[in-house]
Amino acid sequence: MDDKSLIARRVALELKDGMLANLGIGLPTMVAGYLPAGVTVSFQSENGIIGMCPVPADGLVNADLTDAGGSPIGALPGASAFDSAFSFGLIRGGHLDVTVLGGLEVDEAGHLANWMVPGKMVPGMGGAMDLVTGARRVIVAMTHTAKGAAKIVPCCTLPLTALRRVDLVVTELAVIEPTAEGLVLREVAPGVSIAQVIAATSARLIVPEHVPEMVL
Amino acid sequence: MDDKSLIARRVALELKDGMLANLGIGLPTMVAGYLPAGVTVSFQSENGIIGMCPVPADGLVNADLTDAGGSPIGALPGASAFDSAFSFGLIRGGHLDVTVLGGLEVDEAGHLANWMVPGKMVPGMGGAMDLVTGARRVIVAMTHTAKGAAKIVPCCTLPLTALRRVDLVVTELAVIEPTAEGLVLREVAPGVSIAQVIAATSARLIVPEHVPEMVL
Amino acid sequence: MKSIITPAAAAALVPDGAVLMIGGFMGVGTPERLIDALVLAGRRNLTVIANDTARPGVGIGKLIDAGLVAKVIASHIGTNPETQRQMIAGAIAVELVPQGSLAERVRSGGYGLGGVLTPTGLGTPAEEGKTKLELEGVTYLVERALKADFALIAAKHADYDGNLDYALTARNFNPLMAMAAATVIVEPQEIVPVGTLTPDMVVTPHVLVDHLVGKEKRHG
Amino acid sequence: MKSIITPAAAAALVPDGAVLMIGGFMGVGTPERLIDALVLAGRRNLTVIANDTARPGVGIGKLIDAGLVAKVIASHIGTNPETQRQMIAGAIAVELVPQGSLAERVRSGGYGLGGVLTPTGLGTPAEEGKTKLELEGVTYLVERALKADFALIAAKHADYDGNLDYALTARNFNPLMAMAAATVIVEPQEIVPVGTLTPDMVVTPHVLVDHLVGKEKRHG
Repeated sequence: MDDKSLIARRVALELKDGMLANLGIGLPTMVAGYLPAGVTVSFQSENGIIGMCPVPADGLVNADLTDAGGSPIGALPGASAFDSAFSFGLIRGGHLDVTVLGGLEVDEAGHLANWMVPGKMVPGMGGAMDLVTGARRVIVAMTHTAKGAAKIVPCCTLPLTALRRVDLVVTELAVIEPTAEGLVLREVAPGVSIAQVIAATSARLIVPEHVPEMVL
Repeated sequence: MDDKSLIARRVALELKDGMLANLGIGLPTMVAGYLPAGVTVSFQSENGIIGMCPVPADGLVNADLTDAGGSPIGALPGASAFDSAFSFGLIRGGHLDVTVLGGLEVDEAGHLANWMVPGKMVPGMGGAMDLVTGARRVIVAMTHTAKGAAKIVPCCTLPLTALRRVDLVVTELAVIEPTAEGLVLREVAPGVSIAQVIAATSARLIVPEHVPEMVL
Repeated sequence: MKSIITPAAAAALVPDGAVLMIGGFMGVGTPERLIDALVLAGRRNLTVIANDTARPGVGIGKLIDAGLVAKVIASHIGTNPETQRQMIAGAIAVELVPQGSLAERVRSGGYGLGGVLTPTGLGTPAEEGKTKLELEGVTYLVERALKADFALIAAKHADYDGNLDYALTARNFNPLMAMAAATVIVEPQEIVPVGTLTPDMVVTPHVLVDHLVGKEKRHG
Repeated sequence: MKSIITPAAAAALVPDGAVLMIGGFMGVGTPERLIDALVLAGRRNLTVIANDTARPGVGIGKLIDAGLVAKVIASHIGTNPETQRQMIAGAIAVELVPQGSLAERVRSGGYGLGGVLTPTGLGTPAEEGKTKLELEGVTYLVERALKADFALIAAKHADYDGNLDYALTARNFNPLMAMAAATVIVEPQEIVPVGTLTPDMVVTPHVLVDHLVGKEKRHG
């Protein structure tokens, strides 16, 4: 299993039956493909729909039905469409059970930076700030390092996405839970040692006595 | 013609083709019955509809279709229904061309008091404050006096409905326009003298050289 | 599939002292069977957030009649002399809010906003106790978010999943309140199969709804 | 009956320097024929308020390509490298706003509100230059109302009177913008008889609409 699939598969276990979930573009979108059997989740796309699904077959593309990246999607029976203010009312108002987002940095306070690199990349925050501020649960799905540099750092050097402490960070090496006390190492990926995780992390990690291996 | 019919008929002349109008309960509601031929106005009821009309026939009462007083209404082809936030978005946002409301007092600043008498009547302001604050044009339709006491006064003694200067006051005696300079007597009712209007008004009236009689 | 419960079971969820948002405008769009069940259950000391208290014997008026309401936040109580009588007697605390501001306060609660800035109410008793803010030379009142423990909602249709639409002027505060309460209980006129409401027809998505109140079985 | 005009006639209403709200999300729900007409007319120095600038050659991206836009207020420009290039070159001023805050700012403009209080953006660059307000120990950013000279709207259906509905995710900012501009120009996919849209289906009432853009006549 490649790194991204492993991350997506592990994140998928966090989604529970009946939840409303919003998946960011890229790696987080892959999570929908790994839902455990018997778990039905409603997916929101912040451009205005609950009940999105992949386009079910060629020829069923509808120009008025896309995800937040502008790519064609389908809709399940029971789907609902709404305007952007309503969509972010769902997000900001705590009606979204979980959002899965990519990350550039997460720090010891559990702060996430995921939307700009000053002087290099200024794409705009889109819906990221509302999602991190308002979702009941924020899961960061990202590679543990970028070109060898740690992304889990003592203090974010990039502009934050929100002041809210995210709830879980899932990488190809570990599952880390930001808490009031700091970043707690909850799980290691199959075949990865605690020492390897610590070596790839510049933030201080709290390591409990027992750190189980990810069950996938 | 009785006083209320005269007032309603005169106010109706202020409604122009294509306008969106909101009529208060009571006397203002009568205005709809006196629209000049060829003038089509859309009527909003603030409980959530544009395109209201009287119930067209016995047996056509619908429990889900009432005016803001809870009385059954009908709806014309092209009507639209919406929630209370949207309804007051129309009102507050300047999309309502005109509102016609009753009044307890209007003063020289053009301020209206029409929703409470401290110690006696505290019904709540309902939509009145939003209507007076937000409508493009506010017309007060009321009897000139109450039990012989002037209702057009130097300064309102009752709590105001809004700080906004209303646009026109129509009574059974006169049409008065509040302006930055004060209350200007624009018209007198048929058979009513300027002196009679002044006698029934405790506010100072600005009387132009020529004050025409209402054309009804 | 949403849980379908009886009005009595719904009333049993509501404890004494609960804060309720109740849809409707002069009783139109008010969930009457839920109200009846609350009266029967005798839930006391309720706070009711609603546009109005209708009339005695109608809608929210029934809760007032039964003496179950300790506080009302509404835009209008003038059509219910019993509410006024209890207010004057000190049995009910009444907070009056301009109707448009009340709608925005409920919406803000459901949308995760702290509140809105409105010109409505400035220079009137409605501004008492409220913060003012000046932006570019214009003064606004800060109208703050409202939330509730329960929203009691009347809908036209609910599908099996709990998606809702509303009928004509029975819509009013219902969809706003469906966003703003911890538990949302809906009394639809009809429950219909999933797909009966198309995505563009749904006003309140099923994720906001906790319980649907079913019809009684009809015999004979 | 609403006036039916051509895209060219609509573009002729828009002066250089106008502030435009343009519906759409990555080009979905953007009135493409109106955009094409603006490009053809060469209207310059425009301010565009929109969710994003789509991609080069798509939707609002066409206005960017043509160098007609002086300022953009949007939540996202990352999908359009040309917008970023012009921004870095100093040819376009870009104000980035969190998407939910942008939606509320547009809505506030249309609803007569001064703005809203939101927690979104606190502690981030999005708070720069904005007022903060503390209510009951919680801090909010004040996000202020936006208004425009014109709203360019894409709808699914317009009836002859100008009542509108929208399709699926092509709804997005369109109904909000239809409230917030002095002049509202709508490009519907279809124009249908009055009554085709029932009162509960109408999302944007006709009173908000100034002009409908018709289809070209088809010959043969």
